[in-house]
Amino acid sequence: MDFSYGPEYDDFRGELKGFLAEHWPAGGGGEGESWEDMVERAARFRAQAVEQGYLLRWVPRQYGGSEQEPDAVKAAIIREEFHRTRAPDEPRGIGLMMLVPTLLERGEEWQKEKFVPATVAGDYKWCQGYSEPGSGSDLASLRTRGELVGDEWVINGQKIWTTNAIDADYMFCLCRTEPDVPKHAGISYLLVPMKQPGVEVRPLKQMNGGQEFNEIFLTDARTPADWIVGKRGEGWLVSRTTLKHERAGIGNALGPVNAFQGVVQLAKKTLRAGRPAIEDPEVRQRLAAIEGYVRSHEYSSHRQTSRAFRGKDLGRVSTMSKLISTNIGSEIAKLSLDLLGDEGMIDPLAQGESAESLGASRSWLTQYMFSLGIAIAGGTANIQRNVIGERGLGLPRDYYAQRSSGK
Amino acid sequence: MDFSYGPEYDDFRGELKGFLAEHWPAGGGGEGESWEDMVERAARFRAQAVEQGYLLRWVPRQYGGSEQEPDAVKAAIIREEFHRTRAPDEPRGIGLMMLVPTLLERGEEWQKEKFVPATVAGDYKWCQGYSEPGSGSDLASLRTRGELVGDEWVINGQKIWTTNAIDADYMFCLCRTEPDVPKHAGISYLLVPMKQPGVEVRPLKQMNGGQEFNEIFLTDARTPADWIVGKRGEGWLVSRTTLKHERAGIGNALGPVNAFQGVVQLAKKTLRAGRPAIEDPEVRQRLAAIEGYVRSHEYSSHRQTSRAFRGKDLGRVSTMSKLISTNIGSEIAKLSLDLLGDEGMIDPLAQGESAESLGASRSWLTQYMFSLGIAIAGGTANIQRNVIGERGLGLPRDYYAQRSSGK
Amino acid sequence: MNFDTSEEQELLQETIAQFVANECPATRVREIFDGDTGHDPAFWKGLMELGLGGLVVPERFGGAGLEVIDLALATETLAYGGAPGPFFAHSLAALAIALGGSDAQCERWLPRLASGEALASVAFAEADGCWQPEEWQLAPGLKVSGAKHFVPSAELADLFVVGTAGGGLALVAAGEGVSVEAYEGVDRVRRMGTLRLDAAPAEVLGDAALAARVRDAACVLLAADAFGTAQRLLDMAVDYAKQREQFGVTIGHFQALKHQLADMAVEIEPARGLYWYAAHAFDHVPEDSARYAALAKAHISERAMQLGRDAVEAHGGIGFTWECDVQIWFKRAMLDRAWLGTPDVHRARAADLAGW
Amino acid sequence: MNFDTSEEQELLQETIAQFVANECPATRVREIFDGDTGHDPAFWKGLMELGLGGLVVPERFGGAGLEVIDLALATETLAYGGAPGPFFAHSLAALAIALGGSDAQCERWLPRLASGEALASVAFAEADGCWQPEEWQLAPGLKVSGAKHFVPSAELADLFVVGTAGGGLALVAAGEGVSVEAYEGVDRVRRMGTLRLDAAPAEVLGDAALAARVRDAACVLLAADAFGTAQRLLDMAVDYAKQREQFGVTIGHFQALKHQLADMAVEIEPARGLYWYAAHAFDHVPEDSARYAALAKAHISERAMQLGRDAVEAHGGIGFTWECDVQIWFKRAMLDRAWLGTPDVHRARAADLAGW
Repeated sequence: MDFSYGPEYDDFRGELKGFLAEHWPAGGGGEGESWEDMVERAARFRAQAVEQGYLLRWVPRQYGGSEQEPDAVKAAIIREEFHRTRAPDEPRGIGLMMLVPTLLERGEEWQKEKFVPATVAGDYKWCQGYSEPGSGSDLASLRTRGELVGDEWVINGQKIWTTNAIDADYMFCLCRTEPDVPKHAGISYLLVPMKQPGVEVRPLKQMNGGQEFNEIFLTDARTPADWIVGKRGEGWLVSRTTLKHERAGIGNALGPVNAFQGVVQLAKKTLRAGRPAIEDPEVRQRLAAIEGYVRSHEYSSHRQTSRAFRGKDLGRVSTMSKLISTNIGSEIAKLSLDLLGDEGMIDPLAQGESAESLGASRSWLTQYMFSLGIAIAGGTANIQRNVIGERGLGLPRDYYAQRSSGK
Repeated sequence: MDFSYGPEYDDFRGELKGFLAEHWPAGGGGEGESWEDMVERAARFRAQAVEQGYLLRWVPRQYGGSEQEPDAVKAAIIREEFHRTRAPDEPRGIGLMMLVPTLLERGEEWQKEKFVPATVAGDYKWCQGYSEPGSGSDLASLRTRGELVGDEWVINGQKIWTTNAIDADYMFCLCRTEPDVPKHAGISYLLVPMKQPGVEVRPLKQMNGGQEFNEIFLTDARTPADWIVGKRGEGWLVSRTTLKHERAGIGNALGPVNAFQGVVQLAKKTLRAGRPAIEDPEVRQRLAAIEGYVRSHEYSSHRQTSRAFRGKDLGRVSTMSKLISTNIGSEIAKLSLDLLGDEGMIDPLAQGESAESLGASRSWLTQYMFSLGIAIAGGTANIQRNVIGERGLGLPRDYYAQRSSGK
Repeated sequence: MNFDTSEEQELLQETIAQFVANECPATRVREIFDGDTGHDPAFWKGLMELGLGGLVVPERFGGAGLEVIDLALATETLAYGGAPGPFFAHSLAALAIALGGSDAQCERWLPRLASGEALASVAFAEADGCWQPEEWQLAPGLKVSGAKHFVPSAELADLFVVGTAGGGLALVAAGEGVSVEAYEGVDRVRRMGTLRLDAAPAEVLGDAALAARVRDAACVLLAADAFGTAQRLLDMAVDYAKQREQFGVTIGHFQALKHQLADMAVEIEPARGLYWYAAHAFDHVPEDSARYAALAKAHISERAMQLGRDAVEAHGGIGFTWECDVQIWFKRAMLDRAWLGTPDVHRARAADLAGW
Repeated sequence: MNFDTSEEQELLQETIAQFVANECPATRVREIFDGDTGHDPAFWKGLMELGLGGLVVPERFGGAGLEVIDLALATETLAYGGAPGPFFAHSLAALAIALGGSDAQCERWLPRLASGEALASVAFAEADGCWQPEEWQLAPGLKVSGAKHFVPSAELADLFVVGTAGGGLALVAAGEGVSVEAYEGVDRVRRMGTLRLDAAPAEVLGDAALAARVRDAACVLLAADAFGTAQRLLDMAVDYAKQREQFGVTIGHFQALKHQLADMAVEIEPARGLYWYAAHAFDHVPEDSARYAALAKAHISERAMQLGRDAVEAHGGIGFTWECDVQIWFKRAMLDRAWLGTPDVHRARAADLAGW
């Protein structure tokens, strides 16, 4: 076991450090730099980083990437150094993470040329239209209809839980195009322009006051007949194409580790009976109990990364990352609420003098509620448990899910 | 709300106190009383208590009971005063609790005459033969066969989880007598003499070393043709006859309350870093958290008793008593293991000098493991959750259970 | 033994439930929640007309002369309905005066509080979570100065029962030397504010034992509120499981969810007995009064908060939206849990009071 | 970065697993469990022939010269197999000598421990749960007297590494002034006893830092043992769910049980990384060594114990019987949890070591 990267990668790291020192010096720009200047500078930096093979390593050059051999160690070094210097990483949008891999694997050549370079450059913004009201994990019950009328698909229905829909230029979505074919088999994967009269986006306010999600109402929305990825009725299959590059499918424990460090700070800052809460034996026990889970997840993730790099089987733990993170987030959130005490009664979005004193607590309160959203966002915990039980432990499939999917 | 019983019952309590003072003075016998003498004296006392209408109030006089009007308040007063003076209560055997009510409701007259008086007097001891290996909560899969050969049932099969089988004179059991009728409909309720060559009892040792349970092997065991309660094929129905008297179906929180008092004592007695564990803030938090559940259960049970007395609906909480007790027992057990510390490594059944020092801890360790047995004994927790979900909350029945029972 | 509600008490709960169902159904609760004041004057007027302003006010001062158990039962029912406004603080202030006020104080305030003509609140919390009478620092006197936080309905109140150093209470009327800075609480149907006193005229209320007694009553009422809140959260989750379909059946068919709902029910159902006994002990069993109040507040507010999390999860994505009513009761649970101190504070108190 | 086992390490684990499967399958474990000694001399001899007596003994003293990570991996595999006997204590004693012994001590003992010719154990616990070096009271010297409890395989050992006041260690050979009173532990495959020393000849072992270091190693090994134990408990529960039928299907079809098994897996699976890193830190990251050892011992032994309870429940009634093998690993988890102090002790230590 070894947490160093070995001499062969020292040069790589040295080159990367040199590149960053030159192109992203001292955390970025000078004082008083405008937002626009910063955005432009980041874009310039990204283009250079792609040119050098540090970003978009998994995207072919012809579509705007740097087309490098997959190398999990290089990927880890890049992540570390970019994180350390706060250099702009690959854009995190769903277009890059989900649509681009799908197009690269299953798209027509003209589709790749039209959509991939503009997406990786950040010029095309995407949202995802899978979920519908009344069909969460059950894609077989999808109701949004796409009908081929002349040389256009005419789409009617409703999507929900869409992030960034307001800014998006396009949506990749699943529609039922073959009404006579049952269940999964009647679904197609369509690309739909968002800026058209038939598409209405309505923000979904969350219980913590945030508005990350949207509903999308599709009323005779239109898209060209050939803006379909894969064949008619193959949409379900196409939608399951996932990112197969050096960073993919590997447990990442950064979130829980950071959240844990945060709650330790909160416990240091919070007073109980005049003394820091972190001196309270019960708080110490709870923190150490949570840290057991956090460090387990952290080093289990390192192990998975190492094994993925060497092409070794990740084992059943690979099905568990989401639920592990959710569980940790939930425990941290509950402890934070205990630490917040009175501040847990103030609306995190509230204004006013008393609200001012909230300071850092404000974000913890938002976080407390958001931890519930996280539990739900990655498929509810129960869906995760089905996956773990069935794929991880080899237990039989659910009766109803099996019946519904016709498999 | 009122924890007194009102003037109308003061006389009753006064009479009862007088009766106990006379017939069960000062906790019973004198020093050096032999076991046999004590048993005989208890039997005499019980007969007098029945005569006076204090015990077996729900059993007709002709069958050895005192045949009183149901009165939950009187029942509570009797329970309190008997408990206070440690007077012998009704025998706790499964024969009295389960067979007698069944015979009273569904037995032939000759069956009542033959079995009820001897059972309530403690002369006939019973065990129950419902569970089988491979059919826990699923009675439809019962495999023990009863075949009518001449004027006898010939029984072959195996029963499990039978308590007190070694001492029992008779067993009431479920056998499949109608092999061509599916599921529940082919089962009959038979009474079987235990002292015969075809019945072999084998103790089942538990993980805590106890041997409360037995397996029963039935190999051409025989019982008269008319030792059947209800008609052929009605056994499942007959087995569901339950005690319908003043003490029945009411939450009783005595067990958890006593266990909680015990763990408080353990925390007082146990030293941590030289000081009583109960001074440790974390232990205090855990105790108070458990007490929240214990007192909830205690007063919820008082409420149910009160409502049952007045014939009022008990509500969904009435489906929950077992799981509530199990949960509390489990939390108490876990805390006790933390308090035991090193003593949690010594076999509770061990002999020897070091084992001597265990003292009270010994029973806690047994209890720690036994808390698991309790969880299982009343039907596993998952069966309880089905009952709560379905009967308590009105949620749909389980697919597999429904299919199997044919309902 | 009859540890059960009387017919009168059941009638009280039914009457309130019916009134809330008619005058403040979930749609109306939602309007108040999304509005700016957390208060519905017409609904409040209706509650006062029902006599809920004076449940524990002696009859000779225009009240119903009932006990804390009755007030707690009313509180549960109102919480289940999501009732907005100052009921909790108003009732607690009235109770404080009824328990400890001089004849003059009672005569002056109780009839007006019972009728709803005046509205009262309680001002306990000082900075850094100092909620308990033993922790108060605000100096008593004929003129009082200082700040009290998390005062319910502070903007609306005509009268404040204010905690003072040494565990005393004082009556301070709105007006001279009194200002309020309201803020948005997480529970948008029960707004709070900071009460700032600057040489405000004050009268001493009751003797040295009163404040602790009022604190115990507050624990009981918060427990009752949390119980009603938790019941509503449970019922919402169960109802949703019976309606929402997935894979061609209602999701209540899925054993995992069914068992989670069963576990939720097991967590909260028996707690009814705990808050009942805590209220009963307040009224009739002095030696158990403080201890069971602390236990009930800690246990039930903790359960309600967890039930809120569980109910959100049981609703899936929709449970996390502002539009879904679950959040209204979820946030009610947050207030019940934090007001007067978090559960660990009251567990520690219960342990002390048990003599451990 | 390669945070993964090497080919050699995988081979080590495979070899041990194969050996246990052949020489000590569950049926044999059961015989030892039901027997009187908790020891299988032939199996032990086999382990020694495999070289497991000297994994961490330097090569010049006849060992394999490996690290604590290797010892921990071996420990996990042996625990999964339910291996009976003195492996844990013997290895820990050998490690103590290898880390801190003088040349003479090493030469005298390590070759014999590596070969299995001699058997060693560790004697730490004093009365009232005093496990940690800082708590020991037994006076050091050339003759030592006092009692040590919960000494593994005390009856079998030729040599004891004994903790002394001030956090020191001493070597005490069986013989003069040494007596053992064995008792039946809850884990019947790893018996323990009280070691009574009455002016027993002793040699000081190592410097003042050694005892704490050996304690940290013990934490890591107990964590590894608990991890292997928990894995076995999980696998037994999963296998049972795939075999046992109810209502015409295997019970693994029931979503509630499936989810419970999934939750059990989520509780334990990632902990492999924690014990690995604790072992790695012991070998290579001094600043993390004590802290991660404490964290791993606390976290994993707690998880294993809970997994034991869950596995019993997942088996239904049969899981509670003596005949069912679940109890063997359940009780193994009980020992891993209590030996060297319960999880709360090590959580408190981990908090202190974190500098909180």
